[in-house]
Amino acid sequence: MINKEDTISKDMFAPAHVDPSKSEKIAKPSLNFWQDSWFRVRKNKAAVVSMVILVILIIMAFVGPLLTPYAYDTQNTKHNNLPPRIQGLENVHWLPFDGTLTRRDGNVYNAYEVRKIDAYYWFGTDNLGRDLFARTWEGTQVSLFIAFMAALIDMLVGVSYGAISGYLGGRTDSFMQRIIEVIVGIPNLIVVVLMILVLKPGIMPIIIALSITGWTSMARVVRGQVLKYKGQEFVLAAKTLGASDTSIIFKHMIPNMFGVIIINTMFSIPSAIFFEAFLSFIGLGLQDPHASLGTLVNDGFVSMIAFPYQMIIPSIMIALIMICFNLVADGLRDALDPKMRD
Amino acid sequence: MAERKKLLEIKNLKQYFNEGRPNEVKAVDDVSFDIYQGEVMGLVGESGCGKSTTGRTIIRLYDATGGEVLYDGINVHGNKSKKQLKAFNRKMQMIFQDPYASLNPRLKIADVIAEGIDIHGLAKSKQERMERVYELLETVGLNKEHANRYPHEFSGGQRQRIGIARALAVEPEFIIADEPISALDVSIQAQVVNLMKKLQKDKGLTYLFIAHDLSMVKYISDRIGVMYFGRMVELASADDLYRNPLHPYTQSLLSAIPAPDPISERTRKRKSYDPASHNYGDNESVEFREVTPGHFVLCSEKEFKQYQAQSK
Amino acid sequence: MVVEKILQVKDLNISFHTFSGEVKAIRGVNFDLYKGETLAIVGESGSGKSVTTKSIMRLLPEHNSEIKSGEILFNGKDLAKLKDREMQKIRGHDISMIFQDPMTSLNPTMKIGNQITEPLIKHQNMSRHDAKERALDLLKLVGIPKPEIRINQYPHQFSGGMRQRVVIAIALACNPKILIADEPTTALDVTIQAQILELMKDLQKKIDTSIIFITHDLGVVANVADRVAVMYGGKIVEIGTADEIFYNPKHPYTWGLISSMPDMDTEEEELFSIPGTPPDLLDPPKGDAFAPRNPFVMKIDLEQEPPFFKVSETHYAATWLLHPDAPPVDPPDAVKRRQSQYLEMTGVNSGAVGLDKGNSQFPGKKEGK
Amino acid sequence: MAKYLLQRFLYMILTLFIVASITFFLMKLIPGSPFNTFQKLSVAQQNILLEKYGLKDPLPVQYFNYMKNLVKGDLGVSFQFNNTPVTELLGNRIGPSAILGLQAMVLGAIAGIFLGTISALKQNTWIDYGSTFIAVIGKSIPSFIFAGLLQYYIAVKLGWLPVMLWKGPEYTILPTIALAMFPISIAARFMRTEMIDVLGSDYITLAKAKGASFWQISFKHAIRNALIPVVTVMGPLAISLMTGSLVIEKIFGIPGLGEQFVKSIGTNDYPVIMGTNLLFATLFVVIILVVDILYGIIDPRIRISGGKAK
Amino acid sequence: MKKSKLSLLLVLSLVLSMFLAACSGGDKNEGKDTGKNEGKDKPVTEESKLADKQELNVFESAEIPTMDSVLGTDVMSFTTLNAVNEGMYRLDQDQKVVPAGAEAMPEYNADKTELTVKLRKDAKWSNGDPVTAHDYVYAWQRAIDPKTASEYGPYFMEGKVKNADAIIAKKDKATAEDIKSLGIVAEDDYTLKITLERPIPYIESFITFQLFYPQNQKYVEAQGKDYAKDAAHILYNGPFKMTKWDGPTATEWVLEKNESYHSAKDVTLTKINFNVSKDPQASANAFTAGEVDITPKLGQAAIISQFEGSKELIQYQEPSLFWIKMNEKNKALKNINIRKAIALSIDKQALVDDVLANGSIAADFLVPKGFAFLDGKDFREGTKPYLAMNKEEAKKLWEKGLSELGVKELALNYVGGDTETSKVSDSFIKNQLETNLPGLKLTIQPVPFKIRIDREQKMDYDLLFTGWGPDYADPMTFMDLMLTGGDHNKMDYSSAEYDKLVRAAQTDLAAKDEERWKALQDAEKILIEDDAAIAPVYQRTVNLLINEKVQGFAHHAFGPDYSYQWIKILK
Repeated sequence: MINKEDTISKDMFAPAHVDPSKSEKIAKPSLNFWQDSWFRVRKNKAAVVSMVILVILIIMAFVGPLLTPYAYDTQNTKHNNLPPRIQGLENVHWLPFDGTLTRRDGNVYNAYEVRKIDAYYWFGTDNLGRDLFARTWEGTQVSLFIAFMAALIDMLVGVSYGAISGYLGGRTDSFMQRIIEVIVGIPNLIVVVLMILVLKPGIMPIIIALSITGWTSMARVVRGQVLKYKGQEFVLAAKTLGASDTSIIFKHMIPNMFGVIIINTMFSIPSAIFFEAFLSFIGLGLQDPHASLGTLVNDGFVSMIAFPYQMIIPSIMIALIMICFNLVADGLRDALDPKMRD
Repeated sequence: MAERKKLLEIKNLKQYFNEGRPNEVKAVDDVSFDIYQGEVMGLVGESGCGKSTTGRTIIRLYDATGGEVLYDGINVHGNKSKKQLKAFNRKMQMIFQDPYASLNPRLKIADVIAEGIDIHGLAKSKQERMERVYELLETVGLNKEHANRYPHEFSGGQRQRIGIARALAVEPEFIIADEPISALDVSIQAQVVNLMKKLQKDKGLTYLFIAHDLSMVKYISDRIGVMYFGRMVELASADDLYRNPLHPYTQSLLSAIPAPDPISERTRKRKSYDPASHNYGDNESVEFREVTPGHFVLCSEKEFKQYQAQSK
Repeated sequence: MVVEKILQVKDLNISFHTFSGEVKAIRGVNFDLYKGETLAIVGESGSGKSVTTKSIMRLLPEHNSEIKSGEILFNGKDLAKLKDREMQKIRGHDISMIFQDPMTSLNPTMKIGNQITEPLIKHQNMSRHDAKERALDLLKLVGIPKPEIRINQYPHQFSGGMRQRVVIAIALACNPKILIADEPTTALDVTIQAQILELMKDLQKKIDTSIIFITHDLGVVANVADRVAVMYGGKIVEIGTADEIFYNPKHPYTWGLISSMPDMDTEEEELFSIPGTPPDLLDPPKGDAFAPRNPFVMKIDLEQEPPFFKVSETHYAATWLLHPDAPPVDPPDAVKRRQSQYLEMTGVNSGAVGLDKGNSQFPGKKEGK
Repeated sequence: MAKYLLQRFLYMILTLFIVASITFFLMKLIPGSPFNTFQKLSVAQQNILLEKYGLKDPLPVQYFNYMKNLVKGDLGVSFQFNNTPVTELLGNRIGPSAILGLQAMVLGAIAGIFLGTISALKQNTWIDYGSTFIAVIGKSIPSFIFAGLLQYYIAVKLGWLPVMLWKGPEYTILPTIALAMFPISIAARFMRTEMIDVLGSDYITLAKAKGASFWQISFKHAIRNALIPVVTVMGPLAISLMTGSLVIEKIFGIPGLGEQFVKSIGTNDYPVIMGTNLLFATLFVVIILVVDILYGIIDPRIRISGGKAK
Repeated sequence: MKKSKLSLLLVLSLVLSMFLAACSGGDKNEGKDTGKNEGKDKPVTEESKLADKQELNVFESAEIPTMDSVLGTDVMSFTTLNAVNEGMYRLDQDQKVVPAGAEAMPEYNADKTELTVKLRKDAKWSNGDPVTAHDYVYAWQRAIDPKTASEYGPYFMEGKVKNADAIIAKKDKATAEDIKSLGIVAEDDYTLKITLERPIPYIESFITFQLFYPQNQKYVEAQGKDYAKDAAHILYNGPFKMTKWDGPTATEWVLEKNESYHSAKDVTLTKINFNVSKDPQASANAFTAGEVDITPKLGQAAIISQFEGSKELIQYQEPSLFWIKMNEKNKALKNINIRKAIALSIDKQALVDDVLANGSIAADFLVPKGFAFLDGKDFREGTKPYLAMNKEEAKKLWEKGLSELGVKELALNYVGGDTETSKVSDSFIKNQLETNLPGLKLTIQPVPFKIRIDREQKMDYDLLFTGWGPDYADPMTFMDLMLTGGDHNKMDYSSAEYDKLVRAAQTDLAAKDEERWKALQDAEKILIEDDAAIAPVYQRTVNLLINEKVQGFAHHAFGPDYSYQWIKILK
């Protein structure tokens, strides 16, 4: 060792020059908030897979109906209640795409052969002989639309309400919070059902009904955040610089709440889909021939035993959307705000 | 010293939270002091003693419950137009404690620093704005390349310097530094303190330096005020305070600071402070009294005499 | 004095696996702890002082940390390799710990008494009743008034200082051989800090325990430490007795630390400051981690990590400046002043003004063996 | 504490008053009258009936009368059930709904907390993934599908349990499971997050430093603390059970409130709609209050400071 | 005359029973029904073949709203009252009116406006009191008394029972004297005299209705408000007694054999357990699992198809007819060609075969098949189908109609039901109309039953899908619906010719069966073929599952759904 040390040349002990500015140098590439979040989300495999699935589902919601020769609302009652059958896959008998049905006594028969129909309905047909492939995607489109709209309205109302309440504080805040407490005290089921009865079922009424009670959680979360940021030093700093209230809210607070807002919205989307399905089940859903996943599941529920595919396919679709949104939301929560709860 | 211009006069400042409710907190209770132009006024005390609240109330982050803050003879807390307030905001700025919380994580450093420039319209063009930003970055020992980065990429010390640059952007006369170094590592604290000292000298700034670290306060301050439970208990020049602490709380505080000196630590005696030890009578008026010129102590008439005797 | 080594840490390397990659938090740490002494570990945040001590207790989060190599010898056992069950017997019994934040280190839903008796019941098989008696004694010992009432209260009913006393009581419950105090006073006000420090020193005398005291506050170090280890960038860069470190520091980082902190007498216009920022342990620099901030940097600092050079029997520092070939450098004024102060006060030369050219290496270091 | 409770009580009353008012007016907006279930009734006869029940009075008068009676505890009489007092109707039906809801709640809480706990303790293992999967599935599939599948496969195909009706403990098993899926998943997800949070806290590290074993740490220290926030979601969850029970009660032929409520909406049975609504709302605010109080009981920090929950 | 019966049908997808099983005319289920009739025809089933336990489990789809016969408005009440109480006459298994509380069929005066009924003397209430003529008088008077607020009392008696109109008109001001003037008097304890406003050809089936059952005045008045509030507060005089029923919200009730019933020896069943199940699939599941012997009516094809070919699936047509109303307040629908085009363009056969797939039959008529008979001949036998599906003709008429209106396109709203079945059929109809009638745009508005009725009464619709079930065994129950200005017209239809024929059948021709029959058939032709006022769609078939061991199950066309008293359970 000592020998080794001796081998160190004396030049090495000459003063070296280290650029003082280098000591402040930041080696890492610059990542803004979104890049950083994306970087974190990317590490969450479940979230990434879910995102991919969601993107595919959203694309399919628009493209799907175009892929089949049948329109979602074309009836052909001679072809009703046919099970799924897909070219090529029909011979793979462990896949449920061979056009067979099972009778109550356990006999399996090929519905297409028995009824001498030469056609391929990928997801089968419903009671009116409408193509379920087209209807499923149509329904996905409508359900997603309802959910997105409801979430968007929740977001807009909730964010403004929460921001105003939290920012103004004092009596205004107390008053606005009391209002929320009262609204939260109203079981939303009842309001939604009554709203739909008053407004008559349809996409817009459903969206409105879902939004009426849905925004409170967002408002609460945003208020909490505003209260938190109100005391944060960077907001105080902006105040001491003479920044206006609007600038403080929009430039300093809201951008920092994006994570929380997005997560909350992400969680409200599946609950809107769920509620829409529930409304369909109690007969307050969309009207024919329009379909949502909720109405499809509900229609299929009646045929659960005889034509299980009519319920299972849209159910899988709902479950898939819900799972994906939940996983993406979870992933975002971890990535955007590890401390964030509910 | 007496001829020096009073930049700031704080008169009977009161800041109560939850006023009138059972959980009322008298965060600042009847505090009066002056700050002279060009000096560094230190404010020390334990956490919760109201020193930060005092600073924040002075700069109008809180509306005072009572009392006046006169800046250049004008009451900051009077009803004022937006314009007047803006002008006031340019004169008085603040540096914050937590370097992690004091910068908006979503803004680039350039935008953080330029916020004041934007608000007060100090730059005529984008280019001028950026030049100003670069200049400020350099002033605080950072460089151009940092302008396009985000706060989370910086270390605590760097962030604190960015916070200083932000305050400097509006060319203030008076800066309230609210525990600017207590969240920093020892080796970094010196960087920031040196920077602040340098700026004070170069730009003729006046500081209100709030801290709980007495040795640093002593180092940087000309005069020091000691706060205890919302009240100012002692105010004196830095040397005077350290050499001749009169109020028992100040004594206790000074005795508690461990010095980086093992030998003296081995021998030092701690004093503890018990508010009950004053034994104030019912009709004794406890006031802020000037014991020796420039040395004020919160005391009763009796104590006042005693302190005066001590100080001779 | 012949002292018994109670704990030996040998060439400890610890990494964390994070989003961005492997953070080499501890990079070859060696030190011994002697019976009855207080060893202070100082350093700025991120220097690895907490990680070192948590690894002794094996309290690092399992899912993202890894002891890459090294030994932690206690009572002839290598703690780094112990099974969790055996480790449980040591924790709280032989080695116990105090944490930084008394506000969060007590279970908010558990009565104080139960939290104190837990290790007693676990390690000493005490009956509930006996354990309670002992808990009362402990509370008295740490200076909590009215322990009979306090024992049935919850943490939130205690002030910060009182909580830290409770934490100390818990740590001392089983008369541990080693007490690790991880910044125990950082979250407290100075007056409370002073009380807690006094208390710890008192108790150490009573139960003759060794203390590893982690802090970044040199004042506190001066107050409590027998020996001091200075950490930087995941390594110990200088270790020695308190007097050696405070009055005759050899490492430029230690110089920086000591002189950047004003004492009551500092009158300089400008404080000595260490420029730059601490190293990024995701990608530790080649050579000496301190090199980029070292005003006396030499070429070799950028190439090779410095070994430990012996300054005295008890004092070692890892800087090439101690190499015989290194040019002499001038320490900051504050350091020089300290050296002379020391001379004044004790009449002992803490070491020549300038540098001792030690040439031996720290015994714990592998190459030295 | 008493003051706090009184204040909460006043809020409850206010909430209920507003709920009653909103429901009253919304209900009046629903087209149709309660007396044309009888397609064959002449308009003249319908008018006689409307008059008899005061439904021809101006709306404010109807509202005032309703509120006046409400204060006296009189919820009016049902139109569809032959003038049976609404209080009696609700009283007859609340039993099964309450039992079902309670069981589902208890099952949901226990199973959910269990799943959440083990998945936090065994973070990132297959146990974690498995219970996360169960939790996500429970949240993603509407309860009526669960109900239908359980009924068909467990009761019809396997014959292990009765298909439907409400005649004894064994009849409650399937509907309870179907209804509990949602609370299980919510509680599990929440518990997992909280548990992970708690496990990372200083006092857990301190407990470890004391030498506590894995199980001591989990059970003595972690679960209770993790439970505190979980309690807060139980209130909203209880409400989701009300929603869920509408569907479950129909499928399993359970004589509960939900099913009756749907029917009263279909038949414009105003007093029953109002009554059910108020009952739900009352339950809801009471549950929220109970949760808050419970919160204080579990968390000593809140207990002392006077029960202020948030 | 079951008013709420239809509501339940529509709201809950229930189906009504049919009248003559034997006459289901070429229906594929004929065999099954015959089999059952055979079972009944054999005077006594050999005792050895009977199961030891004569206990039956039945699912119903709704609760019993009331057990007060005077207040009953729905099929559940009627069915249960029919099982536990008894009036003068009842329908037997062949839907024939037979004496029950009466000794024999009534005697008439010359113009058939007065009936004299002799009551049997061995009938007893369950408290031991004899059932007397006064009990009938009391019940009838109670039904018409405005203070009782019976909804069916006035509806049923108006224009039929003497002085009923006058009492109704007085509303609350009706005095005890007024009420006593009602056309029913007890000549003695066991003789009743009923006076009618005009002769009513179907009077015998009419008074089998539950509204006309007797009530024990002393008991009813003693109970006051509590009367009929639960099983313990009712007197029974029928084949069964209710031993468990907790009131209108009860979803479970039990009937047990009434040993004091005058014909108790003919009742085999000892106990019937009823439960409510509103989910058809769940009911089918319970049936599969053997938990229930008789399910509620199952409407959905998907459920029925699971049991296709099973002997346990019972199908029979009921006299409930469904049609599309066309509101002539709408200018376009005022046009006869447009209306005809709509009527002609629906493929009703596809609807009943493929979509409904529950045995329902396509209808080109108003008076149901197998419902009204004259000398054993079905009302339908003398008529041809009116406006059967014809796409080409429809298109021609449509274009003609459009050009008459001077438009190219037509947007109409269509008010439909919100049940599964009606949603599907509405959707089908919309598709048919829009496909076959170019330029037509339909907006379906699925609404709950009540709202549909409301819209109908306010004439707030263009097209409206509705239906009707009979109140008594005569075509008139359907034919008088569309009289100008009638309560059920509500579509601005008015035809002098039609009005004339129907009025004649009600009055002048009341006693001339053949001519009356002919007049009604002519009126139907005018309504449907000539004027295309409504577009009939289908006549419904009931599907339910009955355990093979259950014999002697009887269903009825109006009033109660079923009679249980003849049921026997085989081994």
